[in-house]
Amino acid sequence: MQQLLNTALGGLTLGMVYAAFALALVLIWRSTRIVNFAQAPMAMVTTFVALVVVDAGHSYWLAFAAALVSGLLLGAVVERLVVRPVEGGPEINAVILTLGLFIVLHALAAVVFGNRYRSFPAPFGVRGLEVGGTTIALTGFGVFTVLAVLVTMGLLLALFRYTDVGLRMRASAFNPEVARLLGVRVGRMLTLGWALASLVGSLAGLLIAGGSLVHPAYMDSVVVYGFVAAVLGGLDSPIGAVVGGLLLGVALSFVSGYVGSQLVALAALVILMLVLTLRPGGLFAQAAARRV
Amino acid sequence: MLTVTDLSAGYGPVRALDGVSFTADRGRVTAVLGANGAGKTTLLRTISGLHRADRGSVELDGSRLDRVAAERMPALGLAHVPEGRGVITELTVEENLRLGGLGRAGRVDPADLERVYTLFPVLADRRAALAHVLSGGERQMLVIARALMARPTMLLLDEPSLGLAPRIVAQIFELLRGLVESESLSVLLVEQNARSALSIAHRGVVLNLGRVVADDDADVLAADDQLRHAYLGF
Amino acid sequence: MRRRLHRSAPLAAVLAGALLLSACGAGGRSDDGDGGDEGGGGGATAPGVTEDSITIGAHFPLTGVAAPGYNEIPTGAKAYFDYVNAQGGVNGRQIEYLVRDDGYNPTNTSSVTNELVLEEEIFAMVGGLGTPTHSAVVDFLNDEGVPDFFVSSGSLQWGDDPENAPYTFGWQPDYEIEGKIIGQYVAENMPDAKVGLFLQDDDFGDDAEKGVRQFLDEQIVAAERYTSGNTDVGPQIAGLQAAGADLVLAFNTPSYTALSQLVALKLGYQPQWFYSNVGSDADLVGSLLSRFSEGAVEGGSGSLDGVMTTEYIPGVDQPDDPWVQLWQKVWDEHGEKGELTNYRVYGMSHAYAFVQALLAAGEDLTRDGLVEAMEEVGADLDGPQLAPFRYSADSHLGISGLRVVEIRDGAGEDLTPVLVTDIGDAEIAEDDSGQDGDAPPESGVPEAP
Amino acid sequence: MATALRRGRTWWAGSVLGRHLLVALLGLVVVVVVLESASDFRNLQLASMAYLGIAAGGLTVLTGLNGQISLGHGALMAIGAYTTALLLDDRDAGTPLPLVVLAAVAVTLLVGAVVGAAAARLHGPYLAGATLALAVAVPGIALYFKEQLGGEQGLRVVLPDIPTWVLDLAFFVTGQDLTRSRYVACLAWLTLIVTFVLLANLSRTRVGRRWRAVRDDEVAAELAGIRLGRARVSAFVVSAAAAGAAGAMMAITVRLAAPSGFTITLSLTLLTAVVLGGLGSLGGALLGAALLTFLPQVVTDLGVDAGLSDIQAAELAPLVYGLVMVVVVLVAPAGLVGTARTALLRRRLQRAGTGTSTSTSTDTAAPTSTSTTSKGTTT
Repeated sequence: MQQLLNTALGGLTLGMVYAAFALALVLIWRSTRIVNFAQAPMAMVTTFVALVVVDAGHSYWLAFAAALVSGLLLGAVVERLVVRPVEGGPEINAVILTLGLFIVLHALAAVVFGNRYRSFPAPFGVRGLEVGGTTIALTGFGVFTVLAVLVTMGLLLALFRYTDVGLRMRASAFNPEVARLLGVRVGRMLTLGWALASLVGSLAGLLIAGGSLVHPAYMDSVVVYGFVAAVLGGLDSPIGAVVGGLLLGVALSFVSGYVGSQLVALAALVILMLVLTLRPGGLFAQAAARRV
Repeated sequence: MLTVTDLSAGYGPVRALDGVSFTADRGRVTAVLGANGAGKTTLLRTISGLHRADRGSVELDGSRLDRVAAERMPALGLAHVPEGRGVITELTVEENLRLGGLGRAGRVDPADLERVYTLFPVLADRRAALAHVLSGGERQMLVIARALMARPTMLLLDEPSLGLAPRIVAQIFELLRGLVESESLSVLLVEQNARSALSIAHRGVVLNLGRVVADDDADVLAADDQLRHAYLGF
Repeated sequence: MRRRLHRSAPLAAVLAGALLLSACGAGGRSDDGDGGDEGGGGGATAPGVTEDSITIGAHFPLTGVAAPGYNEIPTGAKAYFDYVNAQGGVNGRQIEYLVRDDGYNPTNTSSVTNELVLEEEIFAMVGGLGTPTHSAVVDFLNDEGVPDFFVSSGSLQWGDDPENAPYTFGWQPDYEIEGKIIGQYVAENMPDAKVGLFLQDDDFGDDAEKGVRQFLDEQIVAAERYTSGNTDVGPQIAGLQAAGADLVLAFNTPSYTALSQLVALKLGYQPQWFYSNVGSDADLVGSLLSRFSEGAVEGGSGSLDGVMTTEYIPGVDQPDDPWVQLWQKVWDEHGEKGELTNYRVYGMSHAYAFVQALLAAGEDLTRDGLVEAMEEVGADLDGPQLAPFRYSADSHLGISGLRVVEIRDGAGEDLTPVLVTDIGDAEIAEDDSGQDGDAPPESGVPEAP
Repeated sequence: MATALRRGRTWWAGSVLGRHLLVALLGLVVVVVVLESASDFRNLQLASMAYLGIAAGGLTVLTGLNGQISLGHGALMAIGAYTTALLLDDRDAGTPLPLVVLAAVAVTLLVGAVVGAAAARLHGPYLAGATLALAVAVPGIALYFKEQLGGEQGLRVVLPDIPTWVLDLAFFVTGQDLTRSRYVACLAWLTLIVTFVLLANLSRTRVGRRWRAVRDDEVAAELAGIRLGRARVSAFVVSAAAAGAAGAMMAITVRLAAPSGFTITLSLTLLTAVVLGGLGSLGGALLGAALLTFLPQVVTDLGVDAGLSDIQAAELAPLVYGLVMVVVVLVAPAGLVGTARTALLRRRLQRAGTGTSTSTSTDTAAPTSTSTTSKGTTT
């Protein structure tokens, strides 16, 4: 019973991180119809930025902010300089481009920051909380993780739904040409979309790293799981991404605990294929069948 | 007043507009007519900055529009409703309208919203619905209303009658005529359906293969049998 | 170039015909021996050896997921070889040490080993790291007659079968004897413990489990395996907790020690931990855990206090040990940036052993001579290792034993004397060789045994 | 005389197969000459280049001609390699080598059919993501079924003794004894040539035209009576078969099939080769494979010479690949071969006086516009 609960709770925390990562993928997908396979190394780089700040003796929260800001900037720069030329072009070019970026950032980080395990601090306790005399697999930092992702999702939804900038961003994503005719600076909106996505990705990176170990490849598995989570939610829906992340996190945690940790990736593949076959629009598809 | 002078544009080696000149007067409906491929849509796209002109100039009430990016047009008083209407179906009706308002001053004046809802009561009823669910006529009304949100002086309309039932077309043209009269709006109307276009237009410009072949009052054009047979198909 | 092309032009015409004729065996080959083996180097002109140099090589993961930590080993070995070179080298020869990156990918190991052996013509492979990686080249090295010394892995494959792999020598105590010694210690001293195994899912975990089960089969309540690279070990630790294990024998790498400690904290799981030597690098684990403030984990090297482990060479936690003092001196003089770490100590330790091997083989250095020398005197080599090597004509396995220690204030406190044994049913006995008390020579360079 | 010559040309130039076979025969001659003069080390490097080339050739057909992307070809190679390893588990395994390779191809082909059927519904990023998941998942299977598939250590591959007739033949042709590495290199290149002839031929037939039609315009293809699903699956199956052959050659060259040999890096490497060379071009795939085989050593040495530590220098090779991938997509999406060919064509046109009308369209929309295979359409 306790194992069941703890496995589920572990999956929940992990799932929240997948959710954040999926959220980042969804943001970019919505704005530019590109799946950013370089999201993970981008987040990894910003986590190392945070580590540099911590090493310089500053507080966790300053490092946290530094990582988010550098995420914002990195996203904007990447979109403006590298991705812009392939937007609207053949899908394959964008895929190849982001994969190339993936490799570049990886190698750069290994050269600049060194290819070794480093510990990353957590602002809250990493000891499990006590509930009714037993410790459950939910730490202070785990609670922070869950809250941070939920708040981020809420803020993003509010941004999109209730602000003019959000409206402009959505218009640019759905119909760039009409948006231009209505006076929206589409290019800027796409840059902003990438910047925000990269910020959310950085948050995911910080949440995975907190109270654990980082090295240049520490986000790699999240590339696949984040993608599966995003597809689970439909790639278009922020709420879907979060729910998808949660479901996947818990499911994979159970596979790891009760079947074998070797098969986690296979389980993710099976889940992905099932979703794509049975509900190609994701679990929260509103519109009719969508091209996947 | 919109003045187009010696405007040329093309796609690669293909010339779509070849030295087009005409004026569209304030408070009037000017119809641009011609067969498929005559260059009508390219003309509108070039005026509104979606397509680059190779040569020539466009002026709106004395200020140059060529070399101005498309996204700045609403602020200059030019609204372009593209072919196929351009409703953003993933947004709600009101969001579409707000987007129109944002283009002019960067914020939405609630009075503008009230005004278009009075003009188009059918939209007011469905303000919270996704534009996806609107009918073709409602969509056409939405895009015109959205364009009005920016308080334009010049409205470019590309094939508003396309795919609509005659009764709806008549209704929309009636509405347009009213707007032109009450708000002294200028309209540049591209139509393949020349007969109905000329019925509300004050003036007509006929294009053929990217050149102006006729430019006259609407009733004169409608009366010119030779022209009608050669270029207007009625 | 031109000439070659001319000569081969008619060859092309022949080729088509030859393909047709092939079945008839139209050739006129005089020699019927098998084409592959060219054997070890003969005479004084062994490959990679000149009047004043010896070229050796190694493959390590310098990039990729497995690189963190392991990529420090060759920097340690290189520092020691540089140190020896600065003192005049071995028999007047400078050691040239070539390191190639294989990214822990056997395909790459194969290609960089080809490069080292065929292109760079190394005299010997020294310290190639990893079980799956080295598996890909062990046959090749033995076919080519290249001494394959001190494989950086505790798999049994490196030395339990000298007949099939006459050129391959292990170095560290294999995982099986470590498992046996740990198993016996637990069976004798903690007979009531409910034992859980936390195993890396490869030969490391498998061999160790085999050793442990020789003594503890009854006491084991759970065996959980984690896949290297998957950093979420929560479900595995939760499994151990659920099975009620109060003693966890963990055979994992240092980063997983840190991860398992963190997860245990999270789960409120407090068994007695017993990490194998590989995972118990107190300094490294301590530095990994030091960031977790809030009093949740003690910072620094004290974070593993109370944890049991084993030792077979002195590490950086024993700065007073004469060997560690030598390593520190070597690192200060010839090392790269960064601190001396246990990975680097490991690299230096096997470099030290290799220098001894070279000395033992004498001035007329040949590949076969090196192997013969190791079989003859290998068991008597000096060095930092606490127990002697097992090298003989029948076994090429490395260090024969270790001792069980408990970590106190970041350093090991002996729980047993050095225990030695061998694979299979061999008895476990106290070591009487006195290896653990020795000190390096003044110069820091071994003398010919 | 002239007519006779022309007629003499047309008997082979007229038939696609004939032309391909002639090129293949020339290729074989070149290969034999090169392998014969190369050192053992170079032979093994060339063998690696060959298996990378085979897999890249399969991938380029899929991506370049059919417009499907796959990040899972590393996993398909793993299936070919493991099949080979299971059949060649000791020296007395007794299965003749060609049979082993055929079995590897057949098994991979079956798996490819299943994957392809699932993938046929997907496009672009969805397909990329799904095949990425495949690449990550497959090594885990080898770990899980440790008893059968050897776990992390993998399975050893024991190359059977070289048949006497081959030794005799090699001696007869080259005048020297055949070393094992040369034998392996010959096998790999022979496989490469056979695979490339089949792929080139296939892409010139009706099947290939269908693939291209599907890539260029799905609606038009559908209207022309092409069944999209079937065309996609068949392209995937053919591509998978090539990956299977590549896996078999890899297992024979490396003498091991282990999960860590088939990480996502391998799949990305293959994609890099294909992008470098130019999507859809077999020659480009081979060029990409050559760069991937020979570049790391050069780049790493340059890094060490420039004063980097071994560890930093080792990161240079991936850094260069990644950068090249990005730059190629941005600057020359047609790949090296495609760009060179366009440049050549433009120069020829200019010389012919037709001027500057050749636009740069090939440069900006590679996957949808470079339709030629290596045995190009310039003739």
